[in-house]
Amino acid sequence: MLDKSRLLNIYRKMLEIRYFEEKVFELFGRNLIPGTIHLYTGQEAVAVGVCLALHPQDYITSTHRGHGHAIAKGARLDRIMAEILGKKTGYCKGKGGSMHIADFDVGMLGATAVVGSALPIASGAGLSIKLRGTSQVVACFFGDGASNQGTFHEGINMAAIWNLPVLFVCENNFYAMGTRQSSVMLIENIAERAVAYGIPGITVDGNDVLAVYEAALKAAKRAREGKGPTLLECRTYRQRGHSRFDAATYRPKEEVEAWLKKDPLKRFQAKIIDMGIIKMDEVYQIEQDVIKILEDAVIFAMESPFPEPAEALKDIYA
Amino acid sequence: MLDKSRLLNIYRKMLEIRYFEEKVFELFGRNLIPGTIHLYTGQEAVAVGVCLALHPQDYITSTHRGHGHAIAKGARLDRIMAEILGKKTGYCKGKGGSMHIADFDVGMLGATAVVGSALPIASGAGLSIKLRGTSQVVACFFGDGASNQGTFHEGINMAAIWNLPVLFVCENNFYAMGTRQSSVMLIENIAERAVAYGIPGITVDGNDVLAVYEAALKAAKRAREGKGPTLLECRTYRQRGHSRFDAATYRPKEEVEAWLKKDPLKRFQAKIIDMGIIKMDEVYQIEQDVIKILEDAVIFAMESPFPEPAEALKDIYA
Amino acid sequence: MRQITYAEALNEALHEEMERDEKVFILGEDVGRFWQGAFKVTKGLAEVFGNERVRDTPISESAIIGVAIGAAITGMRPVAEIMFGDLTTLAMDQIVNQAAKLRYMFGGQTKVPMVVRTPFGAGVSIAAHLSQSFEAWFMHVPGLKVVVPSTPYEAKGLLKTAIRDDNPIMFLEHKLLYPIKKEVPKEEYLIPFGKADIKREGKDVTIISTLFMVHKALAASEILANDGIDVEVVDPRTLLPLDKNALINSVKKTGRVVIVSEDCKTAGVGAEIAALIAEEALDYLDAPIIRVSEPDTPIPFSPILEQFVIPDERRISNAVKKVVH
Amino acid sequence: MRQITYAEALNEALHEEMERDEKVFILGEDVGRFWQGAFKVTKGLAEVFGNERVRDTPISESAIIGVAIGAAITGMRPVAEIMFGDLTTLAMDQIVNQAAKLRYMFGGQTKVPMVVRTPFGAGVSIAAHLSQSFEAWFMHVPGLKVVVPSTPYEAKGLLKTAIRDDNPIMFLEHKLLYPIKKEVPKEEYLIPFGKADIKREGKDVTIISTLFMVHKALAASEILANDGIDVEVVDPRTLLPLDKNALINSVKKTGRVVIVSEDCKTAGVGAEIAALIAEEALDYLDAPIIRVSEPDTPIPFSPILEQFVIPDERRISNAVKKVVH
Ligand SMILES: Cc1ncc(C[n+]2csc(CCOP(=O)(O)OP(=O)(O)O)c2C)c(N)n1
Ligand SMILES: Cc1ncc(C[n+]2csc(CCOP(=O)(O)OP(=O)(O)O)c2C)c(N)n1
Ligand SMILES: [Mg+2]
Ligand SMILES: [Mg+2]
Repeated sequence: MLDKSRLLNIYRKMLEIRYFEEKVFELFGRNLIPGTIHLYTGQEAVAVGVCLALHPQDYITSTHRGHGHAIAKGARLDRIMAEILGKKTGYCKGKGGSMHIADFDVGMLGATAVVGSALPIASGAGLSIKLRGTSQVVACFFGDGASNQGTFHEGINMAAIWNLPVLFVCENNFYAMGTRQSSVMLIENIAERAVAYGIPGITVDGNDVLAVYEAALKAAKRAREGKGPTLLECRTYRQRGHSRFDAATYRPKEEVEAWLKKDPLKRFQAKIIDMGIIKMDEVYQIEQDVIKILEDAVIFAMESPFPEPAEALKDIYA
Repeated sequence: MLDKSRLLNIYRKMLEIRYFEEKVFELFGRNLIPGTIHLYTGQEAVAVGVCLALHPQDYITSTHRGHGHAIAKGARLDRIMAEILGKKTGYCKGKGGSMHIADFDVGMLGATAVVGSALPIASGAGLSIKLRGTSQVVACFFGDGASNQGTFHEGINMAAIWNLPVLFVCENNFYAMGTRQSSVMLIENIAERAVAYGIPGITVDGNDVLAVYEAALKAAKRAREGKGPTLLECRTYRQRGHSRFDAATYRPKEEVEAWLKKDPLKRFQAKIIDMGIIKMDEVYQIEQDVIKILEDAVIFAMESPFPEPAEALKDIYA
Repeated sequence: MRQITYAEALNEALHEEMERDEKVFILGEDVGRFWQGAFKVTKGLAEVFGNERVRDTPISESAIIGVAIGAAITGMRPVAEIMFGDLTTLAMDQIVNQAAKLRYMFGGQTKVPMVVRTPFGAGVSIAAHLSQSFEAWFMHVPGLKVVVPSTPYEAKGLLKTAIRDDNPIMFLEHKLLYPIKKEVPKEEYLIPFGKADIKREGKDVTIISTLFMVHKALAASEILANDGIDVEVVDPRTLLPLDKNALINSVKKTGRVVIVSEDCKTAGVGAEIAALIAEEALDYLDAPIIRVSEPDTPIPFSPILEQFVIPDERRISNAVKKVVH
Repeated sequence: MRQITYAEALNEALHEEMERDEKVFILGEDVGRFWQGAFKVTKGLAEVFGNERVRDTPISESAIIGVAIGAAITGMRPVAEIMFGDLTTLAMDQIVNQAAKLRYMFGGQTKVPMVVRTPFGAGVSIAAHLSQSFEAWFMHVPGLKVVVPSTPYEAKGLLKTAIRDDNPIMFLEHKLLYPIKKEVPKEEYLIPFGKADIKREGKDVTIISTLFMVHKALAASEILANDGIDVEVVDPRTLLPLDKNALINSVKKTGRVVIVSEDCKTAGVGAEIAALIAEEALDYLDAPIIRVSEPDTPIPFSPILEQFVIPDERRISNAVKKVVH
């Protein structure tokens, strides 16, 4: 069992993501965010559970729905927010935006907007670990939709045959935009696809942060021992639309309600309170802390300058 | 059980392919064939077994190792040979060559030199059948090497979710050029990959033409009934190198010898003789017939003119 | 005349052609009844023609194109949608090696009547992966035709022509054009391929431009008119086939040319058009040929950066002034 | 000086760089000990450096490039081989959207030091799927560098530079060059990117050409010399960066230019170079710029057809005569 401080840390991280996303939602509504946004609300247990099983020097790769991954791996809220606002102080100097958050200092190798494109890249980071002989692992996040891309097949197979230390973390939130998982694959559990590569495939409740953590820890241990990759399917749900413009009317109301009852944050909060690990005033204290750093992050981002236009011509070549 | 005339037809087709390929080998050695060649020698039972289960109006797609597929589907030896020699009378007027034989009149939708690229195209032909409401099926041939391509994953999945009438026929000859199957996938039977798409996956002895036929017939029946695709793995062996330039020294001698003992043509000949279906003089008669049409095909091809150079500028647009 | 948007014009073309020919069908990610296309171009079509003819696909760009090819060579007329033009990179083998070449490789035995619709272009702050323009790549692929409609009128007329054409068509739209509302006749019409349209007549300088840049070129021309410079704006409407005569005739008339395209400058659309003029109309040129385009950078996210790289009226005007003086 | 083939020169470059820097490794289909590369460029390397550093891959072009990228951004220096240039179409997202753009999108946080080696070109009768040349596509992608070595000397010197460069490099070879044997020093040397080489000095006409076409241009020049036409042959050696000054200086000197490239004419390498000259050196031109290239067709199989489409000495000479007279 995890000790109290780690449990509180889990709670804090999930809350950071939740509040961060709600703030992004609000700022977008106020026309302060250019482009579009894909919120992680409801899926917090996946990023937090997986990243808790990782070491600081481990890597992750991320997706268009990536704010939560970055936060869970330890990236700073203020610089993520600044990036989302297109500011000079953002992680990518305003060149990447919401879909391309990266923080190489914390092993966050960046988010891609091309669905499924990170799988072979994660395998490559795994190969690099093997060749350099370190004990790192890579966690590669992707969606149910991504698992129908050719890169899923090619990327996982290559990691499998070379026993690379990669956790392929499929966040099955049952939809790719308006497309239901069940309409684009005949199998129920995406983890079954692991059979095709001769690697373990595990399906867990992606709204149970401890279940995710334990499965990820096992997979990471396996990976560090040189036994190769695991396909870890975390079944979860995005509580909002696909992007800011989507009201998600294609989802049955009962389905949405059923999943809202399984909210990962509330569940975990209830659990640690029930277990007597944390008291309500501590919950309140964490909440205040998170609200505070988030406020600071927003102020930092809002007050940061936009980049100089000519910045557009830099960073093309090393 | 198949009747005598069909059994003799199987024998004849396999022999046609075998002798055709040996003739191509010889002509190549005499510098009469431009480019390169990939011979089907040793794999005859796959094409013949599968195509026997098809109707004339059914489709097939083919590969760089495609002469056998074309012959089995009913294309003319003379026009295939003319194409391989780069002649005007070839199926593609000399524009395609050995790797791009096609005969749309017999449902042979053409061969591709891009490994794995035909899988989605075959699914598309299957979709067309479904939309047009005919009772055709498509057989898509590809190799063990091709099964690691992203198009394998995407193409089969799409056929699966739409219940398309496609037989995905994997000719597992255990090598992709010099690369052993076991070094590029952890699973033993490629048919296991069917699990990922929720469709049947069947592994058969690809050097046993009747076993192939029966499996293909079952899959075709399923497809015609609207029950969707099957992944049919036929385990076989190419008796020659990958291409004309390859001595295939990367294959252990014992392995080659063991497979030569399982030669599909000899096995089938022995079987029908043992069963009393055919007598040696009939075998001899068929052989003479095949030699004769092959001789005619070679004469046709050799005597045919090369295309006019300006033919290169035609057929770009319809 | 009634006005409809570019997206609505495309939708009408799809609707009419699906009604006319039951071989026409649509496939792509989220084109069906739940989403109706990322830019709503397929709105209402699934309701009318059913899920069989308006097919939602998995996220499998390569198979979307491959399936379209297989259907096309066996008697159907698919219209495939790739949600963003940048994602055609996932299907290049199918587009370039298969769709464009099957007819040729097989000696004319087959034809590949299919349309690939996809939007290019920057301007909505969705960064480097979803904002590119690389029309020039497809111009470099014999066997394809490349269509670039700049207005609702062209969108409808060219899409109908594309669907009836027996070849693989890259039908390239632009994200910022979808909401643009302009006149479109109710009566059926087709626009032939390979016929440029003179969007503005003028005698001093020729601007050649396509897609969203046509509108910027026209806006720049108005400003320049105040300075007494009379600009002719020519919109090729299809890049392959390209209406060489129309371009060259305009250059012969004006003697000066500026090419405006939204792609990266090097080896872009402007390169081909400039080379064509340098080869066939050099003697008529009174000034160097200037290309106005994006600089050679990926598209950045932050609007201030993005607007810096997209060609605008000011850069177009400056280029025109440069060739005039 | 000793002579070695182009394939051997590449092999030496790989050997030396792998010895120098243990971060350098090779991956690709059949590059290992059993096959040693489809064109034998990786011969003997697996024996020396082991299977870990010379890795046979599955047939998964997209993952080959993706894996190289992942390794490159985490400290390694991969050299990926794609067996035929045509097959880069299977990996375009990884090359164009990922390798070329990651550094930019992430605001300079990472670099992507990797080389993609692949052969283009026709002439060995393996038809439309395995004979193309589309260097121009990669020129259109900022973030990439595009290297086109024409001789064993260039092959070695440029590959070594490529491996030491911190950016993604498209290192484009040509099938017919592999067996060509020429002088290559034994001593270590590097060739900088962006420096054209004048392969033949002349004063009447400039031919700009790359890869295998350099040899045809030189052969044509010898024939033209007999007719009293003194040709200058300039080989840019890298298409991105492109040594604009060298090209323009040569044009300024001769006033006439023919561009010879093996790709399809429309929107090819010749287009960019012609456009560049029309933009920056128009006043020095005494004749139209002629592009000699393949016509806009796929590559046909039969040698008689194939030789008809590939530019040859006769077509090059005719073009030169046309710009001279
Ligand atoms: C290759 C590709 N195809 C299509 C898109 C457009 N698109 C963006 S997100 C998305 C859905 C992705 O679904 P999933 O992988 O399940 O992730 P989720 O959005 O559910 O987190 C699509 C189709 C894209 N960005 N990339
Ligand atoms: C996409 C692609 N990658 C690589 C090649 C080069 N190549 C031609 S055949 C071949 C091996 C194919 O192996 P397999 O699919 O098992 O078919 P087989 O040759 O054994 O019949 C390779 C790698 C190619 N033509 N296409
Ligand atoms: Mg999803
Ligand atoms: Mg094989």
